[in-house]
Order: sequence, then C-alpha cells, then structure tokens
Amino acid sequence: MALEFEKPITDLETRIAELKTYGVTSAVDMTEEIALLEKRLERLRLETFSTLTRWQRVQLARAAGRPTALDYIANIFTDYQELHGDRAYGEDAAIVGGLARLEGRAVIVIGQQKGRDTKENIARNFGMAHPEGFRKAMRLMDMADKFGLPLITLVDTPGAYPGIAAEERGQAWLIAQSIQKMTRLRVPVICTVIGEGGSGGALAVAVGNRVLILENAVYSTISPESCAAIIWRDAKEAEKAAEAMKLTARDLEKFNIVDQVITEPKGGAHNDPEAAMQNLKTALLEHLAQLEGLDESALIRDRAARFRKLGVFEEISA
Amino acid sequence: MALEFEKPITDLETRIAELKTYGVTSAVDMTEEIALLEKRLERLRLETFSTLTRWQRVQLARAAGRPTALDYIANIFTDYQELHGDRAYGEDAAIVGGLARLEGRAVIVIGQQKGRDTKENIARNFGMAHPEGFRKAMRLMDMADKFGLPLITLVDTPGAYPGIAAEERGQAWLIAQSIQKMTRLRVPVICTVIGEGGSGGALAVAVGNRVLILENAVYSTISPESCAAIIWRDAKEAEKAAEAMKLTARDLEKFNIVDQVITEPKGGAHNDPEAAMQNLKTALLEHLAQLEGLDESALIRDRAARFRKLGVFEEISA
Amino acid sequence: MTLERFFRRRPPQQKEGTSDDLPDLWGKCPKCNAQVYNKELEQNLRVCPTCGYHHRMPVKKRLEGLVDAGTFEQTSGKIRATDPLEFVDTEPYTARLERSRKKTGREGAVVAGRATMGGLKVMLCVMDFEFNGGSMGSVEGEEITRSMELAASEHRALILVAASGGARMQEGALSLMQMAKTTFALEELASLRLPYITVLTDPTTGGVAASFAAIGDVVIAEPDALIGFAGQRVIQQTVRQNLPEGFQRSEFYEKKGFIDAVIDRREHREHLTQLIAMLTNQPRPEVTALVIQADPPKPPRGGLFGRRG
Amino acid sequence: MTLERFFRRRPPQQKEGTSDDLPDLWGKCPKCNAQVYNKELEQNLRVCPTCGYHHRMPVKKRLEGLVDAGTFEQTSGKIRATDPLEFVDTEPYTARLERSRKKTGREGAVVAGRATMGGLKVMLCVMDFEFNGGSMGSVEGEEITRSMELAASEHRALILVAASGGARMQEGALSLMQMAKTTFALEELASLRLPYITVLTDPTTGGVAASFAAIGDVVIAEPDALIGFAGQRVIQQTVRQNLPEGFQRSEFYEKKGFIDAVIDRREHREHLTQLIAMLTNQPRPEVTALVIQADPPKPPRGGLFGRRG
Ligand SMILES: [Zn+2]
Ligand SMILES: [Zn+2]
Repeated sequence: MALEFEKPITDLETRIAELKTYGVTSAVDMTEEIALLEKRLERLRLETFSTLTRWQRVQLARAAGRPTALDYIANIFTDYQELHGDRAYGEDAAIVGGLARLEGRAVIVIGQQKGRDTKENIARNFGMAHPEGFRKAMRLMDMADKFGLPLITLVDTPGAYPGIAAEERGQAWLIAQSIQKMTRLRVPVICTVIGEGGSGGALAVAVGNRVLILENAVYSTISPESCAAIIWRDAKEAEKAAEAMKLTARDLEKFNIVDQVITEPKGGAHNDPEAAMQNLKTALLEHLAQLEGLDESALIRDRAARFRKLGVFEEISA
Repeated sequence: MALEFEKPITDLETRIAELKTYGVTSAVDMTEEIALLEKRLERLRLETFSTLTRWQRVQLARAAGRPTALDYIANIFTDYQELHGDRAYGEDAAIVGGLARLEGRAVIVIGQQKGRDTKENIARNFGMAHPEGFRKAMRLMDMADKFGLPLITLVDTPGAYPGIAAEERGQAWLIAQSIQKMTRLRVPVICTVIGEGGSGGALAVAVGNRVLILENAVYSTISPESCAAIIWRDAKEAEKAAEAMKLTARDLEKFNIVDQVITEPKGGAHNDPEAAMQNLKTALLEHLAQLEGLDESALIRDRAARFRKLGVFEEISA
Repeated sequence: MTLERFFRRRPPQQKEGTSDDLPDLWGKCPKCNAQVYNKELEQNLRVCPTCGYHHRMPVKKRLEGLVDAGTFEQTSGKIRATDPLEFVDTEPYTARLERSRKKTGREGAVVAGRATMGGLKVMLCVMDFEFNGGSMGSVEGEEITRSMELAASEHRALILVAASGGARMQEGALSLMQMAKTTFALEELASLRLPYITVLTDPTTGGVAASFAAIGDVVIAEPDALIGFAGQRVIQQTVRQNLPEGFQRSEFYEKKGFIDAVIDRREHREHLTQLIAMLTNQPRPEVTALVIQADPPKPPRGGLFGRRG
Repeated sequence: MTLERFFRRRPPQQKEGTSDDLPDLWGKCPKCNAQVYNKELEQNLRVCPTCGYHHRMPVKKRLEGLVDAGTFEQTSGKIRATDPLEFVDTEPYTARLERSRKKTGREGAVVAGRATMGGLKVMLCVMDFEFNGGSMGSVEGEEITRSMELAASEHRALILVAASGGARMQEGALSLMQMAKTTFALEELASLRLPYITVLTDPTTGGVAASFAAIGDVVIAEPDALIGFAGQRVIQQTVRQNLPEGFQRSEFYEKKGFIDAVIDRREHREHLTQLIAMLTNQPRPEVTALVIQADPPKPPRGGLFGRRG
C-alpha cells in the first residue's frame, strides 16, 4: 500500500518491471532504456524524499508497512523474553516489553506496539495504552532499576487512549507516575521514537538520557488532526496544522528535543526495514557505550540536565 | 446488645437499677442490699471474665458495640486528616488512614474499619478489604516512609474479602505486596489487633516492630467457623475449633506472636471504651519512645529479627 | 493587605490587569440560581453560600485566601514567552500571547512566590486559567521548575494550585517537554523530605493533569472540578456514547482512588497548613481566621482538625 | 543420574518414600481422555502429549527436569515439625504429620537445595503438595527462609516452585507468621540483585499465594493451575453465584496482569535459565537438552529464545 505521494514512484517501478518482462519475452534489447528509467526512478525517489512536507512525514510515520516495535525487537535484540502484566489490573497489549540481549548485553526493552494488520490493531488498540499499559511499563522499569539493566524504549503511539475506562482508571495519573519513575532510574535509558510520538502517551516512556528519533518519525503534543480541529474547527486542515506544529525529526533536533536523528533508508523504513533496524542498532550501541561510563547518580543527573534545558523563553531585563 | 454469656451480668445490673428506683420511689432504705448486690455483680463480672473461653473471646472481639478503628483514632490522636484512594483503581472504605498527631508527634495511622451499624457495615464491607484497600494502605506506608513518620496500624478484620472481583484484582498479590512493603519501612511501625485479626488480610497491615493486641482480641490464620467447616464439615463446631486454634491474646503471647497484651477494662472494651483507649495510648507512647531511638536501618533489622524468630520446630540430630 | 504588597516583586514594566474584584452588584449562582450579593460572594471566597458552588477564583484572591496576610512575595514574572515555532494559525501566536498579557497583566499562566502559612515557610505556584487557558508553555514549565528549585534551596514546602486546559499547542513538543522538566525538579524536594501538595481546581486537564498536578504527596481537589487527561469532546468522539454523570469530576476521582480528598475552598487554608505541619513534623500551628471569611466554616470532609482526645 | 545422588544430603534416618515413578502401564488423560503410555508421559514431564494437560509433578521429577544433571544437593530436611498448639481435631496433628512423613519420606512440604542450571549457580525450593497439601507450617516457613538466606550468602539466584493449599491450620497463627518471615528474608537477595523467580503450579492458594509466591521478580505459572487467595468454595458461599469459566486459573491471572507468562513445563528449564542469566547480566548459557524429553519442544509462548538478529 503506497502512500499518495509515493504513487509516482511505485508507478514508475511497475513500468520498469513491465519493460523488463517485455524485454525478456520479446527478445528486444531494452537494457539501455531500462538503465535510463532506473536512473530516473532513483532521481524521483531522491526528489520526493528530500522535499517531503511535514504532513507527508506524518503519513510515513504512520504507514501501514512501517516496522513496529516488535519488529525492531526481533531484529535488533536476541533472547527476547516478553513479560506481561501490571500486577494491579490487567495486561495491556498496546505496550510490550521484557528482557532481551543487545549484542549480548542484557537489557530491558519496552515498546509501544501497533498492530501489523487490522485484527492485531484491534487487539493492541492501535498502540494506544490504557493505564495498565503504563503501569506494566513501570514494572519493567523497576526491574531494570533493580537489576542494573539498561532500559531501551521504542515509542510508537498515536497517544494514550482517550476512552471512558482509561480516564476512570486514572490515565492522567499513570502517565505522570511513569514520567516520574523514569526521572529516577539509576540505569542508562535510551528512548527512540520509531513512528508516532503522540503526546503524553509517548512521553510517558520517553524520558531518557538519550532521545533518538527515526528520520521520518514525528513527535508532538497533539495530533495534526486534533490541532486542526481545535484551531480551524476542521480536522481536514491537518496538513496545515502539521506544518505549523514543527513535529518532524529535523524540527525537533533544532530544539534539542531529540539528540540524534536516525537515518532511514531511501524510501523510508518500510522500504528496507533491515537497513533501518541496523541504523538504529548502531546508534543504540554507541549511546549505550557512552552511558555505561556513568555511575547511578551521574545517570540521573545527566537525564535531569538534559530535560532541564528544554524550553524557549527570554529573560525580562527589569 | 449483650453477648450470651454476658446475660447474667446484664440481668443483675437491671435488677440493681430497679432496686435503686424502688428505693427512691418507695422511700425504703435499700442501701445495704444494693451494696451487697453490687459486690455480687462485681464478683460475677470478675468470674465471668477471668474464665472466658476462647470462643467467648471471639465473640467479644466481634461484639457490635466494641470500639472500631475510627473510634480509637478519634480518641487517641488529634488532628486526624483522612486521606483516600489507592491511585490505581478505587477508594476502599474498609481501610481508613491518614495523618494524625499522637501527643503532638505527627504519625501515619491506618485502620481496618468495621461499620458501627448495618448501613455503615455495608459501606465498609464489614471491614473486609479489596485489593484497592491494601494498595491504599501501601500508599500511606510510602508516605510514612518518605516523611519519616511513625506508622501506627489498627487491625480489625474478619479477613480480606473472598469475592470474585477481589480475586480478579489480585487479592493474593496485594496482600503479599503490602507485607513486603512493611518489611522495608524505615520508620517505627506499631501494629495493634483491636478486634479480629483475620488471616492474611490482617497480617497485610500487621508487620510491625511491635505487634500489640487487646486482651479480648483474637488473631488467627482462619476463622473458627471456616476451620470447623474444613475439619468437622460443620461451621457450628466453631467453638471446638476456637479452642483448638489457640487464637486469644494470651495464647499468642506465649508464641511471641504478640509483644504485649493491652488490658481491657472490666467487662471488655465495649463496656468502657475510654479506658481501653487510654490503655492503648499509653502502650503506643511507650513503644514509640523505645523505637524512636533506632535509626532507619536499625528499625528494619529490628522488625526482621522480630519475625525471624517466629515458628516452632525442632532440629533433627543427624 | 493591599494588592500592591501582594505583588510587590512584579517587574515594573508590567501593568496590573483588571482588579479581579467583582462589581458591587447582585449576581446569580449558575448552579442553584440563588441571588447572591457579590460582596458576600467575595467574602465567601467565591463559594456560593447557598449551594457551595465554587466559582473560578482569580489568582490574587486565591493567594489572599491561603497565606498569612502580607507574606506573599512574588518570585515569578521575570521571563517571557517567545515564538520559537513561529506558529501561525488563524492568527500569530505572538498576538495570542499579547492578548493574554493584556488581559491578565502577566507574562504567563503561573504566579509563584514565597509566603508563610500559619508561620510555616512555603512556596506557592498558582496557575491562571485566564492566561491562554492556563496552558503550559516553556515559560510556565520554567516558572514551576524554578519554584521547585527555589523551594528546595530555601527548604520550603511547595503548594501548587493547578488550573489548565493542558499543553500549549503553539509551542509544539517544547510544551510537552515541560511535563518531564518539572517532574525532574521534584526530586530534590523529595530527597529533602519537603512536602509537595497539589490542589486541583476547575479545570485541570491534559498535560498538566498528566504530570506535576497528579503526583503531589497529597492531592486535593475543589468540589466539582473537571479533571482528567483527555477532553470530554475527544472521548465522546472516540467512544461514541454519552459520558456518565459526574464523569471526570473531583468527586468521581475521589471515588476512583486518585484524589486524597475533595475539600471546600474555604477550608484550604487550615487544611493545607496542618498537612504541611504534620508532614514536616512541626508543632501544630494556629491558623488565624481568614478576615474576609463571612460565614462560619463548615465541618471539614473526611476528618477534623479540631483538637480532641 | 540416580535419585540417590539427587538426594544425597537427605539425613540418613529418613526413608525414601515411594519411587514417584509411574507404573509401566497405559493411562488416560483426565482432560482429553487420550490413552497415553506412562513411560511416554514421564518422558514428556507428565504433560499430556495430546492436549498439553499438566499432571501434578513429583518433586524429584521436577528437579530432574530443571537442573543440570547431577548437580542438585539438598539442604532442607534437617528440621521437623512439632505440635506447639497440641492441636486435636478428628485426630491429633502429630498423627497427620506422621502420615505425611510416611507418604512422602520427608519432614515437611518444602524440598530445597543447591544446583546449577546451564552452569549458573541457583538455589531451589520446591513445594510438595503430597505433604499435607503443601500447607505452610513453621518448618516450611523456616526451610524457605533458610534457603533465601543461603542463596544470599552463596550468591545464588533463587527459584521457588509453589504448590500449596495455604496456611497450616494446625499451627494457628504461627503458620500465618511464616508469610512475613519469608518475605523479610527476600530483602537480602534483593539488595544483592539476586533474582528471585517463582513458578506457580496447581494449586497455589491461600497464604502461600499471598506471600512469597506472589512477589517473585518474575512470576511464571504452569498452564491451567489454580491460583488465588480465597478458595473457590468460600467465594461461592460468599457471593452466591457461579464462578466464571477459567476463574483463578493461570491464564486468567495472566490476562488480569498478575503473571508474567504462562509457560509449558517442558520449557521451564530453558526459560528460567535464560531469565536468570539476563537478570544477572551473565553471558548466554547453552542449556543442554533434557534427556528425558521425548517430543520436540513447542514454540514458546510470548517470546522466543532462539538466537536471531
Ligand atoms: Zn449556588
Ligand atoms: Zn490430554
């Protein structure tokens, strides 16, 4: 399923494939033409992806074929052992996590998990956690803290679920508790926005010593649709809202909200998941190596200092 | 409402009262007779209460007019400020607690609260907590620990509630978590069984540096009725079970399960609540004074050592 | 105590906004429809004498109702918002900011300062819903963070009165980051065993509800305040059913276990003072009666502060 | 590996009980009614090859299925129960104890000892439901407490396999106190960052479920095990309604958030070993295949240990 703006690219890909078939079946030599077209394709791809609008990035971040947290976990880590439950109310499939090894080093990994098809999306509530999901994440954080294991989180959620039961069970409190838990962890914490970083539901698992983001991922305080609905009273103005919101990886980098933008392969992570995963793995290992030099209290101070600087304002000279 | 075995006493009290009225209305001098009868009453009370069977104690421990946790709190403490909720699921009225002052010293107090009438009993679920009640208690324990405030608990429950929802929300886990929380508190913890100490539901808030018990309170691993139902397949054999179970204050003292038995006024706490409360207050102040000499880790060690010794067995000489 | 004294540290270039005083008139309670004379309402801390309805409370009036007379010393107001995203929707963010400044005479939605309560040293942060719906931008996050740091360094308990629609859209993810920044600043308070008490007023929602407002050592709420993470319109659109009666109100969350107590505004002064005194194990302070209070205080909910025993 | 070796530290005066071996016969699965040859069932760790039904597992067989061959060294069995309450019901407690001793060849419901798993040092406590319903008396509490202390002093991870009807009535409140005593002993393990993993088997209820069994760093359960605080009969009498399908079973509690994973017994060896290795950040151990295992292992639930990436 190609996104709207990917259509010219996929169309051209189809044409080239057809031409190749024709060349074989008709025994007419099309080598030169095909080579030309492939160069054209390359250029088209480059043009499209180097001039993506913010709204197009939002679409990429949400693309159906984009790798999910469990895909990254399966490929970047070994020995993943999923653990379940919040020890209080329920098991929330919108957040997954457990023990795993990253190049042999034991870590705790937590991921916000969207479905890879409709059925799974329903089971995982489209990656939107209830309070028990955040409580489950907190339990895993406690485990990381207790055993001195680095914590790796993968952020990918439209946001915390805005439902009656979720509010009834204290969505606001659980997000706040999870944030607070992360401020106190005595272990290295590396968080990566791999797709959608939606508001408080994303931040609840994104208070890290490092916050990384994939090139086509987004991170914002509200969805473009909701922003548009509030401002223009029309969710269809989402494209306009996305532009105003400055929610792309490169935007966020400017404000130091993220520490590194992880390059995605040409055409986005969904076009070459292996490459995207390899890039993230390399980054995780680099940052982890840096952080493992810090002791427990230095890790907390480092994380606090990172967030202390965030915000833009000016001093009033009296 | 007198208990069955209190009947002769209350009957005699009625007679004496009638005689007094008669003396006044008939102008016949009954002073001497009344004095004699009052001595007789005194003796009867003494006899009855010095030879109480275990089953009678169970009945006393459960007596309707017996002071409840909130009664003790209102009389022993000042400035009680009740705090609510478990920050996860609900507010459980079967457990109450908050900040208070004991002779000026700020403390956290937690009580298991039975109703003082049928309506309140229904609201308070007869003092039987659900998981959220134990979680609420744990939150108050955290507060005690954080602010260095001594923790005083008042135990009075038939047990944790054996219902479907309670099990669904992890009754077993919450009791275990609460016990564990108490093992870790860095503050003085004094627990008093004021009525019924029912099984794990009682122990969940009774892991103290000191465990006190009122003279007519009981503390056991199962109710006499349930014990009888299991052994004799007949809950009516509860009297027999109560004898076998050795669940009275004096029994428990022998096995070091309790550290001090608090004397109740003649006729039991319900006959003179003020006196019972004063006795408990005196004991709390004494024990608190002793414990306040210990530092944080000494308090934990003291509590651990207290429980480490509990149990009766023999070494096998090989 | 004059208002000037209340705000003596306000930077000189800032003009005071409206006086916050109600006009000398009769008004009508929106809940019980009772006629009430505004002066009387004012003296009653804007709680309807008939039905207990809590009107919104201007920041200055609230401070006056809480702290020992004449002790408030403002520390906030030395920073101002910029427009880092160059955010333009139907109008530029800068224009919105300017309007809020004019309306409130402030630079942001947080007023913070030192004071005493019953003689106890405290730090207060009060959010002003009139400033851009109490939304949390960089300035608000920074004010709260600085207040927490100041409270720690001066060894003061911190009281935060929340009133907010949530994050400030126009500052994008920078707004979101304030949720974490403020939370970090609580750690120093905690390690010094200084109490942090939050008071949730109508409304406390979104990113404010889901960060510093939720994690007070004690969390109290005014009656019938709207509280929660998601807005009711969003929830309705998501679940496509009617919301239950009383949903997301203070009493609802007290029952659901998320609030320590719903407390009438007229009792906050006494209640908060005694809480702080106990949490810091200081002798019981006598709290002077509030002069502007006209009618006798009602018996407190869920516990009494009267000396007994 | 002989059973003698397994239990070489058993005090000499204790007679070994029944062999725990199933007779050389065909049996019938109580769940799916399939005919199964007992030898095959044994090789399959008493899991029905047809439907996966988990038969109860004798302690020795379980240990054999878990630890590196020949490494188990028993530490328990040096204390014995007395009758402090002089408890008599339909028969004296001492007679009940004697029967359990004869039946199991043990002094209590807990077998504990040192071993290695994939070469990692561990301590194991396995409860024996055959001894007085796995109930927890003073001896059981003391055995578990000593095991925890030993694990801490020898720097071993601790695995506890629970099977219990709850507290031991005949020891009254002394039994109840074991819940606290054992929990205290976990602190030293925790401070040394030694993992404590519990395995809940059918049944794990009452005081055992409500203390050490519930608070493992990781809590796993065998499929379809009955778990919970209150017994089903008591609950039924209280609520006077039918209990829902699957109520209080492992899968129920996994869904309710109280169990990390429901795991087939045939995977415990690999699963527990890898968990311990990761929690203690040791290199990945190779776990030797279990010799008695007859059929290929099923794909694990909820995660794979296969090396990938
Ligand atoms: Zn009104
Ligand atoms: Zn079968």
